[in-house]
Amino acid sequence: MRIGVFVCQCGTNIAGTVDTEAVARRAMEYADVVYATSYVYTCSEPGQQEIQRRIKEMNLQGVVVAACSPRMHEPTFRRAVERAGLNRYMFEMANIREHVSWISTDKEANTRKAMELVHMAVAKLRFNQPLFSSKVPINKRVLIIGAGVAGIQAALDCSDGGLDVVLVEKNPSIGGKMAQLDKTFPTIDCSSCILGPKMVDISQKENVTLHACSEVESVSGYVGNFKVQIRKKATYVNWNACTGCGECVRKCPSRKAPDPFNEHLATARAINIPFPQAIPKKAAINRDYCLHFTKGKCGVCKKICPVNAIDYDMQDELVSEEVGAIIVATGFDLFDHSVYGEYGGGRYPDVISGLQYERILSASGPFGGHIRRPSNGREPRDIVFIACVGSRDASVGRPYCSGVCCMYIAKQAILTRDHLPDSNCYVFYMDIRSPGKNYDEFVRRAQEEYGVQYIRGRVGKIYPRGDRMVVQGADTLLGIQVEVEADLVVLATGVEASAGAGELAEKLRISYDQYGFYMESHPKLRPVETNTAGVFLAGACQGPKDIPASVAQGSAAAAKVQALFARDAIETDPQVALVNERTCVGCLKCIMVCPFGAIQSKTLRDGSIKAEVLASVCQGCGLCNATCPPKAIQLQHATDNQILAELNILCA
Amino acid sequence: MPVELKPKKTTVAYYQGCSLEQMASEFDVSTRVVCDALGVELVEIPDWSCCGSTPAHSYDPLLSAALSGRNLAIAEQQGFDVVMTPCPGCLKALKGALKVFKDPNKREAFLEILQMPFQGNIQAVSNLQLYFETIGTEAIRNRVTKPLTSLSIVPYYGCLISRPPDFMQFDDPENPISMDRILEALGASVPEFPFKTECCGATYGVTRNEIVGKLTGRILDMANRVGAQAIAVSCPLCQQNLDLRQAQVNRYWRRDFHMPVLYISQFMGLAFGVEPESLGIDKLFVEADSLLDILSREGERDQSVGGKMA
Amino acid sequence: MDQSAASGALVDSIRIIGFLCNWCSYGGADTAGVCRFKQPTDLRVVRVPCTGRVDPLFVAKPLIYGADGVLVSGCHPKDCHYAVGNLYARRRLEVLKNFLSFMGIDQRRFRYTWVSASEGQRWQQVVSEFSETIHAVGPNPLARK
Amino acid sequence: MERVHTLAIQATSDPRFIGEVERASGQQISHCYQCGNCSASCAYTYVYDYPANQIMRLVQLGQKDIVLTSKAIWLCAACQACTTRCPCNIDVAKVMESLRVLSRQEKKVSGRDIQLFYDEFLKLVKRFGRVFETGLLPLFGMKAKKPFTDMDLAPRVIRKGKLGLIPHKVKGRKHVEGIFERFEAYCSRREKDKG
Ligand SMILES: Cc1cc2nc3c(=O)[nH]c(=O)nc-3n(C[C@H](O)[C@H](O)[C@H](O)COP(=O)(O)OP(=O)(O)OC[C@H]3O[C@@H](n4cnc5c(N)ncnc54)[C@H](O)[C@@H]3O)c2cc1C
Ligand SMILES: Cc1cc2nc3c(=O)[nH]c(=O)nc-3n(C[C@H](O)[C@H](O)[C@H](O)COP(=O)(O)OP(=O)(O)OC[C@H]3O[C@@H](n4cnc5c(N)ncnc54)[C@H](O)[C@@H]3O)c2cc1C
Ligand code: SF4
Ligand code: SF4
Ligand code: SF4
Ligand code: SF4
Ligand code: SF4
Ligand code: SF4
Ligand code: SF4
Ligand code: SF4
Repeated sequence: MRIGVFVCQCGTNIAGTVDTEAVARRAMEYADVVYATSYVYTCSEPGQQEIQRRIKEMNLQGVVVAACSPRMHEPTFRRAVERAGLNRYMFEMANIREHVSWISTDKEANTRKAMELVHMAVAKLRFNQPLFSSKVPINKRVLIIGAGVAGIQAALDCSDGGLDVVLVEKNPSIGGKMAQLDKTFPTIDCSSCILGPKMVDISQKENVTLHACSEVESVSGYVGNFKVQIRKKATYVNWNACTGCGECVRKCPSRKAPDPFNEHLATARAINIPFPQAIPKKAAINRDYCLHFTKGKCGVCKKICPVNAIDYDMQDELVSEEVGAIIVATGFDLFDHSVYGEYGGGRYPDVISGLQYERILSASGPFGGHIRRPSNGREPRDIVFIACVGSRDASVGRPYCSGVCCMYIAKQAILTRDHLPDSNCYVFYMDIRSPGKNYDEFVRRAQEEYGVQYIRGRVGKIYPRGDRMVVQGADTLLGIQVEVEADLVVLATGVEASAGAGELAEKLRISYDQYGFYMESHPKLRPVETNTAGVFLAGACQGPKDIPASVAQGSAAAAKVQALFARDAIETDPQVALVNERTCVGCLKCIMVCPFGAIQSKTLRDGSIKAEVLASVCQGCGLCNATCPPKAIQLQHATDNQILAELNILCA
Repeated sequence: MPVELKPKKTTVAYYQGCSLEQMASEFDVSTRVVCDALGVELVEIPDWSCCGSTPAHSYDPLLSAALSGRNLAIAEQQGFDVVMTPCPGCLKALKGALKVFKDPNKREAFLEILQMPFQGNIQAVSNLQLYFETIGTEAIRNRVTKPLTSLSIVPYYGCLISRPPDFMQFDDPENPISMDRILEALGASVPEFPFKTECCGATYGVTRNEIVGKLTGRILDMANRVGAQAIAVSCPLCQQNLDLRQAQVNRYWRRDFHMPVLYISQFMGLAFGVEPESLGIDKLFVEADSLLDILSREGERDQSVGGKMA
Repeated sequence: MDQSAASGALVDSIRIIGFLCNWCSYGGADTAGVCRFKQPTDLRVVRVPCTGRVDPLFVAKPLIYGADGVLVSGCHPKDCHYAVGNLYARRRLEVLKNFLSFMGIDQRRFRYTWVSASEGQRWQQVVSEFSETIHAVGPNPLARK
Repeated sequence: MERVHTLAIQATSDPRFIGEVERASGQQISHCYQCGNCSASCAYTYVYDYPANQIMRLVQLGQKDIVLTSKAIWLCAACQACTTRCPCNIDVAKVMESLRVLSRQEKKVSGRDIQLFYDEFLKLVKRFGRVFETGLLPLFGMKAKKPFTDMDLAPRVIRKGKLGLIPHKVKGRKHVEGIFERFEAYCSRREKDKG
């Protein structure tokens, strides 16, 4: 084999701490290497052309680029060598940047290490074989999990592009957190006025199938061809019949059911429609509170329903959907502030979360949009907001910034001063994080035009004195302790991963970080992709985010799906397992370990049993390879010979 | 009334500490009475010495550890695996000594200074921890003969009993509830008290008593506001600041507090039917006569009701 | 090109092999690099699709032929791109670990761990600790140089 | 101590000080992000010359002199409120304690009366094995030139029979004294090793 080696300087990123010239010189000594050079920016246009030129000129049969991480540029260079007529798998990369030049400044040690890594790559390349992918058709339907504003945006964009959309939402209505908000920063638009039409659109699109009160049960398959099981939870109301007239709700005698939509500031009936603009607008029974289920009596709703939609015998239903791509948009949950004992640990009714205050402000909320204290229904005069509750706090395991709360408390303070001009608003903060367009101006307005008092310092304790709350904090700018007597305290409770995010990730085989937020493929360059082909992310499930960013990601994810579906078929990855029938002894141990069911047994004409890999199902993990006793099954491009060749260099 | 013994007797080493020997003698007396009533045998650590308190600690935690180490080592020699002390200051010192002993970087110096055999197989607990975790509120409730039904009492825990949480490993650092539950078991009503753990001024009684005046005043004021008739404490220093210095507080704030401050063990004793004198109630500076009156009136009413029933 | 700085007298002769899965730990090592977290230079990384691909032979052979340490690092349990690959790997490599002493190899020369793609800092810590351990254990006496 | 007007940072900063405090307290001072929760929670902020968060900040800036001569570190009552609430998991009370120890080692103590009280206290422990409050109070009062401290209380205390007139002498007081002596010997050895 004639091998060419290109050692990248990456400007000074590599050359600064690795003698790339020396690495190239040494490479000439390795078996089969006929050309080696060092180049300033190999991935640049001229750099790629240089590789192509040398392939032709030197008649190269394989290429090694020693540069950055293959996770970054392997696809770039594979395409480059392909353009010069080589098979794209006759290429190897040695990572001498992330794993060498950036982690140590010891130039000699780095150079030696880079040489060995190049040597390993060359050794492996000598065993490489051309591989060819096959094509499988794409199922051009998309599944979107979670119907908050991000999921809704993605669904509408996909639907507009002509794709069939399956939208799965675990709550009875779509809309997510945005449906619970009153107004939205930084323009103070009414949240339901801007979200409402989009929600209605969803219900009217013919190519959108909405499964509300549903969750994903299992996922199998791979990009282009996923099979998904969806559990539709029993609502005890036949939604095909229910018209959402609300008759049942008005007559239901069980009035103490929890009302999560109002963040538990009010109660709901056992049969309920979460809010007037709900989509779908259908009733559902909470069986823990329904007298029919708990006491075996009542039945009022069934008697009263004009369309006979009530069905007490309803069971959960499993439906299967086949799709080619998945967008995950499961959003976030609010930090539970009851861990803050010093703030009352959830015991004080007038110490509330940010989302509870949104409900209080909202005209559809528990007090009809009048600001009142939950304890006694009186109008508050002094309102204190506390930033960073459950954020930027290592002691409660939430060291990150939630990103939206600085803005939403500014918004809530402005709205408070609007509703109650005689009220006083105080904000305890550590830093103000308002980096969006017109965001800082918004926070300044709260202070300059609306007279909101910003106090720089954290709050140590909140306690009742009489029927008011005393907020004891610090003003670190003055270096003193301060006290504010308040009628209402709003905690800017932070953003955390939504409940069950981890389990869903495991079903989808995508990664999540230690806090449960889903991992994007690259923090800058692939922000809506995951490491699993065909699965995309949108909105706050990936990390705290406001509405503009969630919507942008919803659209971005939709665009990614459209790009994927623009082709009729996708090329399969040929890095799959392959059985050598001559050495396979038919023990079928490989079938037992394959996590994807990609291996089956077949009987040859002579009656012997052999394993056979279904290339389109194999994901290339190599478990079978490590398991097979006679090593008959080999993972292409990571065969035993190839890996041992790399190791041999290091044992020499 | 004859004291009933629990069938299984618990025996623990008892470290009373200097305060309980003098200024807080009623805490000592009442603790002994109550433990006896609950079937706990307290064995005073023979020839115990001072733990060094805050002064030793601020000098060097190692000195503090060695001073407390002596008491732990004696208790261990006597075969105890638990030492109970009612004084949170002493408890902090004892636990500090165990922590130093368990720190491989400090153990050698500790043992060198201590010069006594010590294995570290002993645990230090507060009286509250003993009542709440070992004995349990159920057993306490069962022992009550004169419930404090008509009394509204707030528990004041002070700053040390549950803090810092990973060091003390007992109750909640912000809203401890052990004393609340014990008082409830005694029949008292226990209003929500937001200043359970606010610092009372601690050792500054002597050096800066105006600080104590201010801080203790806040606590008394809050107790007053939530309608308490008395405060229950479990720390000799807290008791001293709230009780002995109440007159100073009144001068500082120009107020007229008259709030009896009793040790939890005194309340327990009263509810168990022990005579007030045997609990050192007469040693309080802010007299508790009003409380005793209420209780005895209550007792009479109970009896008359009981009489009718019989 | 031999004398390296005071970082450790044996730096030159120590060689550690790391098998990193493509999805988690290789990404974690990249993250550490991108964040410029300083690390010892003894490690040579072999990229594998999954730790489940790691044949015990890949660990044993280098240790017999003179590598000073082998580190296998994959996704956290339940976070495996291939669902369960890392669990197979752990089971297999646990068995191997117990065999090493029979082969006359110090068990400390082999380590199996989990690092996710976001955990650059953890990767730095893992590499530094393992290198330190190997330096403490010393060069592999089986080395045939 | 007078508040400084302009802090010439390089001239006054002692970078080793941060390390000293971190070693003595086992806490990472750089983790403090100046939220102010310690000062918000501390009952003594109003008497401190530098509130707790500023003490932390001064340590971050290596301002050894200001910190070790501050009154704040001696007014801290070790009540743990700061430690319990610090979002960065810093044991602030432990830092304050370490600063007191360092302040004493460096002979920079500002809270003279508090130190005096502590010294008298320890002297009694060393001599008798236990403290003897009847002796302690007047002794302290005289030495601190505040003879009337708490004099209003004394008659009431005596009336209640709460102060013994004879110190209790622990039998093993020689051993207690030995602890003090061995501790002092250990300290001077540690001092020498350092120097
Ligand atoms: C108090 C408060 C005020 C705010 N104010 C503003 C503001 O004024 N302006 C602004 O720009 N931003 C604001 N935000 C931020 C805004 O709420 C978010 O940016 C936005 O809601 C994120 O949208 P999302 O679709 O990603 O997530 P979500 O709104 O959380 O929607 C996620 C959806 O997925 C569903 N779901 C979750 N898990 C599953 C599952 N396993 N299966 C199926 N469905 C699932 C949920 O039920 C939900 O419907 C505020 C946030 C808060 C907390
Ligand atoms: C000092 C500095 C450091 C930064 N560091 C980071 C960092 O570490 N991480 C990070 O995430 N971000 C960083 N940023 C921000 C980052 O640079 C921007 O987010 C990013 O460059 C924006 O990309 P863009 O394509 O929108 O704009 P640009 O990079 O500005 O590209 C716009 C292009 O359009 C061309 N153009 C302009 N007008 C016309 C016209 N009329 N016709 C044709 N072409 C036109 C311009 O020539 C230019 O090539 C940094 C910014 C600065 C200033
Ligand atoms: S190939 Fe990688 S290392 Fe080389 S210039 Fe491009 S980014 Fe830098
Ligand atoms: S279930 Fe019947 S009564 Fe209830 S909303 Fe639906 S249609 Fe109306
Ligand atoms: S049967 Fe249940 S849901 Fe229907 S009206 Fe009665 S209580 Fe309400
Ligand atoms: S956005 Fe503001 S309030 Fe929210 S966590 Fe960040 S800094 Fe704190
Ligand atoms: S494990 Fe190997 S030998 Fe056994 S059936 Fe599979 S391929 Fe054939
Ligand atoms: S590599 Fe082997 S075990 Fe892995 S998916 Fe393919 S056939 Fe199955
Ligand atoms: S509470 Fe902690 S982080 Fe906040 S200022 Fe004090 S020491 Fe610093
Ligand atoms: S420990 Fe000291 S600094 Fe901390 S809150 Fe208590 S008195 Fe203040």
